[in-house]
Amino acid sequence: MYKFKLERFEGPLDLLLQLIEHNELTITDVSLASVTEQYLEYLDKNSDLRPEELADFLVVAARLLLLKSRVLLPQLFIEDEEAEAGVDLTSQLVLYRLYVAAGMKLYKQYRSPLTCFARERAPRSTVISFSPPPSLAVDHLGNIFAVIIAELESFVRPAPELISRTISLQERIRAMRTLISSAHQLDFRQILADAKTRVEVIVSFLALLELVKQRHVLVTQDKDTDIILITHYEESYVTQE
Amino acid sequence: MSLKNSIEAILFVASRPLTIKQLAGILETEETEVSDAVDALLSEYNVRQGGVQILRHGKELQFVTAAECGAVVQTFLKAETSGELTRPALETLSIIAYRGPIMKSDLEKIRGVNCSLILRNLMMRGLVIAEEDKRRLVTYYAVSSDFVRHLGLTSIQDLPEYISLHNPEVVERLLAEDNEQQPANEAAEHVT
Amino acid sequence: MSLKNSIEAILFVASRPLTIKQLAGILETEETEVSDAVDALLSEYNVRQGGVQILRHGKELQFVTAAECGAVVQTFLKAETSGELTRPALETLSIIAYRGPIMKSDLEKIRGVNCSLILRNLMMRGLVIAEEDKRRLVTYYAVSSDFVRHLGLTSIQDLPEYISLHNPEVVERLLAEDNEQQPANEAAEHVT
Repeated sequence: MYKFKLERFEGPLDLLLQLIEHNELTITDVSLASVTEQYLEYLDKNSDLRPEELADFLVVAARLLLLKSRVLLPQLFIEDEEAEAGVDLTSQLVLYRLYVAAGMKLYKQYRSPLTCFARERAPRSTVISFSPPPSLAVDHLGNIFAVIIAELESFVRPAPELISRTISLQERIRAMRTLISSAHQLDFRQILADAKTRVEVIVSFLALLELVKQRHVLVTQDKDTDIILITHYEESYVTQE
Repeated sequence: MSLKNSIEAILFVASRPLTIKQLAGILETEETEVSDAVDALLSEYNVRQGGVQILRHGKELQFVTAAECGAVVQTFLKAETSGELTRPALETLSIIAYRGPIMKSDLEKIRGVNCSLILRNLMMRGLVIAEEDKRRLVTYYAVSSDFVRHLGLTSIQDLPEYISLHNPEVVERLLAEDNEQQPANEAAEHVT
Repeated sequence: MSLKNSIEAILFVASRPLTIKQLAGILETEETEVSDAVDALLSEYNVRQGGVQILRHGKELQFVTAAECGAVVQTFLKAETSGELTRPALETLSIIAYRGPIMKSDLEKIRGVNCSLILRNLMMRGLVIAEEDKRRLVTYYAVSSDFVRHLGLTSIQDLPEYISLHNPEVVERLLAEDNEQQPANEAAEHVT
């Protein structure tokens, strides 16, 4: 398989777009599904992504996995769920591409000598005459600066919530993969047990579907108990085909 | 002394963008009257197509030189060429230019990434401005008059393909057409 | 691109009167041609009788506001440099007071928006002064001694809470953070 050259991407959509273009595909659900693996591979190899960055990449990873499973197992999805989960990644990417292309033209126009110049005020007309604001009191300045500092606090400090959420999401995708490839047999409920959010449930489920697709695991459901069991796919099964 | 002439004179000496509200304040006149006079002034300049034009961006008005004279004026002023823009900056500016004024959340929906830092960066460079809608407690982002000027435009609506890239409904239709050309694909239901 | 428009654009941005000879030099054109174009331009402005006119004084040409608008222009210029400060201007002034002397880039990092116009206005009002560090080719901004005196202080350090507000940790961190990323300003933008 051709190794996609790993660069720094501006964001998940940029990465997706470049994967699509690199594979000479048009933007469709099917083509997006087909580059899912390459996308995940990029995430795996770039563990140095900052938490803020990673969160955005992971959200799209989850949407990609969902989209892929919809392509593979359309019978599992009804219209409502698609809309709810916001999986319309294809439309978003088409829209995004429109603005990326427009941006390229914008840049040419921005750098071209066709510029409108504003009039700079004549230096000699700017006679400096001291005119302080009439009602400014001395402690007013400190109060204003204190407000600015307070606002900076929220901007400069990283949001701990975001970081923990990102880590848990990333860990879940990774954990699912290793867990299933190492364990002999697993109860799917175990995996879902400590999923804290709906996104985590979705991600877990999607990671599972992905592994089924890649023939890493076999999923069976007990008719009476409804328990979903995950078994490692034996070599023997593969050769039977 | 006509109101139109007064507005013209003030815009000339201001050498920075002024809003109709500011003009009305200085001239102690109703905003609607100022607005009418501004419209008349703009259409005069539009018809004339001279070396000086009036840029109108959002609420702001500013006298600028015509884009066609850009090279000559640049040489005369020994002005530097417009600065570099990185890809994320360009991407963000393009969306804001075509769809602005736009909320941060809508911008993020299109870009698929958190845009707080890039917005701050673009605002520091004076390329983007934030406007607060105080009633609705929402902040909208738009490109600055300076950026419009650097594009050699007197109105952001003069951008190529402005209508199709600004109007979501038309964009949606374009997307639908785009997808029709790819039969294997399930049509995009809606544009986010 | 017409010669007449180019002349108009250059006269407009020039902050000083220009002669036909100078214009011919800038535009690399024969003086007779420039002279003809100037005549055409002047008659256009004469016919129009707008708020802006071109004054011909001896050999010199210059854009001026119409005499009838003189009073209004004076009012505007005076209003611009007197009265209360806007909130953004007050913010800028307070940062310069407590953090100064400060570079424009640091000031903008703290405020998160471009401060060029505000700085110009504060300087015109004599509240802020620019000091150039010629060795490092950087300009620092500080409040003027007039302003310090106006506040009733003998030194800016006498401002209330000066010690704690002069270098709050969060500001230090913000500026340090950005400086780390300085070699590639893109780094900050890559995050988004």
